[in-house]
Amino acid sequence: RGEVELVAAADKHGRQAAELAVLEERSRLAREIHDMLAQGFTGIAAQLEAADAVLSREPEPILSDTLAASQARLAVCQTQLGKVQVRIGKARDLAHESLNEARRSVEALRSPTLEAAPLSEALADFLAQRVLGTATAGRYLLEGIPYPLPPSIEHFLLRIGQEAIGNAVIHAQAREIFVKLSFEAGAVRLCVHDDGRGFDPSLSEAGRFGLIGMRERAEKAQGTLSIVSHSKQGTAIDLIVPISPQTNPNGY
Amino acid sequence: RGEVELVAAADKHGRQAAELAVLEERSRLAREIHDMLAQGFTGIAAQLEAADAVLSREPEPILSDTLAASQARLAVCQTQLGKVQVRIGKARDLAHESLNEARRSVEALRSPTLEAAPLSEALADFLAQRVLGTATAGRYLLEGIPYPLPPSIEHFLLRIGQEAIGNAVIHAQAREIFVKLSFEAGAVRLCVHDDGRGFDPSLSEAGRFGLIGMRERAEKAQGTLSIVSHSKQGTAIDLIVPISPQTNPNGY
Amino acid sequence: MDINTARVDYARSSGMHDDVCKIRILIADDHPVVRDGLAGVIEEQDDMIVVGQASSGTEALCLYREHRPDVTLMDLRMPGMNGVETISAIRTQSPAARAIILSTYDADEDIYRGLQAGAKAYLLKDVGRHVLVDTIRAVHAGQTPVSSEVGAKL
Ligand SMILES: Nc1ncnc2c1ncn2[C@@H]1O[C@H](COP(=O)(O)OP(=O)(O)OP(=O)(O)O)[C@@H](O)[C@H]1O
Ligand SMILES: Nc1ncnc2c1ncn2[C@@H]1O[C@H](COP(=O)(O)OP(=O)(O)OP(=O)(O)O)[C@@H](O)[C@H]1O
Ligand SMILES: [K+]
Ligand SMILES: [Mg+2]
Ligand SMILES: [Mg+2]
Ligand SMILES: [Mg+2]
Repeated sequence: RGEVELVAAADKHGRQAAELAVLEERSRLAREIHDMLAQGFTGIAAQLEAADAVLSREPEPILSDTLAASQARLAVCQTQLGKVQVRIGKARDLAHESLNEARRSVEALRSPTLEAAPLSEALADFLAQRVLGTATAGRYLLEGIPYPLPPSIEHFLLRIGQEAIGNAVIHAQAREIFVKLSFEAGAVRLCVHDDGRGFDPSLSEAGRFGLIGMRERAEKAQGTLSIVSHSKQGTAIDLIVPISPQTNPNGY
Repeated sequence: RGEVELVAAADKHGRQAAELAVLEERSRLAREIHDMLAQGFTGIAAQLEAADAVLSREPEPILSDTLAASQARLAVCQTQLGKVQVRIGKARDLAHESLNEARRSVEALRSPTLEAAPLSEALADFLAQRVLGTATAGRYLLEGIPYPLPPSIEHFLLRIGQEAIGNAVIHAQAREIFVKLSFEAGAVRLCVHDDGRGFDPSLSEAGRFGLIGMRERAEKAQGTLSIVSHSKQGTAIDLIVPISPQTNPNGY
Repeated sequence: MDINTARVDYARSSGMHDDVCKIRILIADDHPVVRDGLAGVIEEQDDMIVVGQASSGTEALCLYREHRPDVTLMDLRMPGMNGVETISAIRTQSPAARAIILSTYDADEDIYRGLQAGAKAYLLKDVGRHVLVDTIRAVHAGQTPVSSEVGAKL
């Protein structure tokens, strides 16, 4: 059996796996869309039918042209307006809630690789801009195939990375700053390493909030932040944020 | 370079292709959801805001408790009701349209393979149950990678298949009934072949509705049904239902 | 005649039905906004009254025993005991119980199971209010207004 044949067979298998993966993804998302959008619209529709039922009540014919009759009719009309306003309020609230929910899901679905990989690109751009015109070189590496991250985690990663890069550029006097973003099976990992002068991370300086903010954000992202620094050898900042299979719907 | 290594490389490639396909699918869905919402919930919310604005208009203070004043107020109130009813009608239409769109997309996204493969499984089960305890053997084959079918077409295919299998079991005195469901690029195909006694399909028997129903359903599914039968050689029922690329969202 | 008297008269004259003559309805749906909207439509009908609202199958079963409604509107998809199971449970105890299935999806397989379990009709949740109340009246009158389309599928 020749090599070419073997590859072709494996390739076909890979393509089928890809197609199956698409089907799986499709059906999972279909249920999500169902739960969210369809439920939202049914609730709105039901409220609007109720509002319309109030509005469509036939008014009594005015039997006499008296003040009392007119006032009675007015009272009925105003009661209708009040009821309708409540229904409209409920339908509107649901429309807004559904819209927000749907926006969140659209954001969660956003594919970083395909839609300009915002986190990776933002980190690489930030590094390039910050080392520009300095004696320090920047090197950036994206590892693994990016999967969508919850927007809050993406945000924390970007802010922590920016602070670490900023610190290395300002304080380290390094020859090189190396930034690596890795998408692993159960976690996303961000490393900012420099070969500069190092410092003692256990000494907190008054009025300095960069490192404090990094630690706080790492905690909020339920990640692990390690700062290892050796005098004249440089500083290594490593952040690992676990991504649960639910959060990472690809599950790889 | 050994074979094992080669397969591993191709396999890795396949896995990456699958991952990319998922990402692509995800971002396509995100755009779809986004567009649907933008038109749905946003439009509804806007109509409801407009309705609420009408309802929230402060009424003129009543200057005197006269009939004329009361009637004037009533007229305003009724105008409000009329305006609100128009807004509610528009919002309701939009809710129905959006819900139908959501329904269509859920239907289109339903994945038969992964959600217990209802059509293929139902046909195979039906065949197994009907030949059980008879002198006829059943053989079932699923060909191609199943893609989601519109529920109505899935339904027609199942009913036609059940009738054809039922007929073969009851009338054919066959040794074997062979059922094949094929998912092809532009069509789904169902074949029910038996090696039994055959019959003349052009002769319609009064009070028999199986074949008539099969033809009607094939027409409704916009499919082509061919019934070929030869005396003592058997009967071949072939149904081809074209699936347009829109209907088959995988497009393969 | 003052305003209050006039309002009472309005209510009385338009509502030709005493509460005892009204069609008594139980609504079961886990979606509160849908439930509340359906109740709102029914409230505006002079010949109908909502006797209970349930957000689960179990609750529906309890409220059914308590109120003995004439017609039950039953959502198919609820957490815990689903609509089909609830209809079966109700009809096991009260074979004459009349239920209408509420569904988000036309192609929901459970619609057929619900009808087999004894439901008299099914409605999509965004049905227009005229069809909703007409179906309730028809089912209350002993009819089974299953749409021809569903009938054909069964
Ligand atoms: N990569 C690094 N190399 C050398 N020293 C560092 C590095 N990162 C931080 N430091 C030292 O740690 C201190 C605290 O850093 P931190 O980010 O908290 O404050 P800052 O950068 O000085 O001010 P800011 O609050 O604006 O961030 C710095 O002032 C610096 O002395
Ligand atoms: N696979 C078959 N092999 C032999 N004869 C068949 C086969 N399929 C149909 N026939 C013949 O065609 C006739 C018409 O089939 P059709 O399905 O319309 O009616 P039926 O099966 O007799 O009754 P029903 O209305 O319950 O389906 C059958 O009565 C039988 O004589
Ligand atoms: K009422
Ligand atoms: Mg700093
Ligand atoms: Mg037959
Ligand atoms: Mg539900």
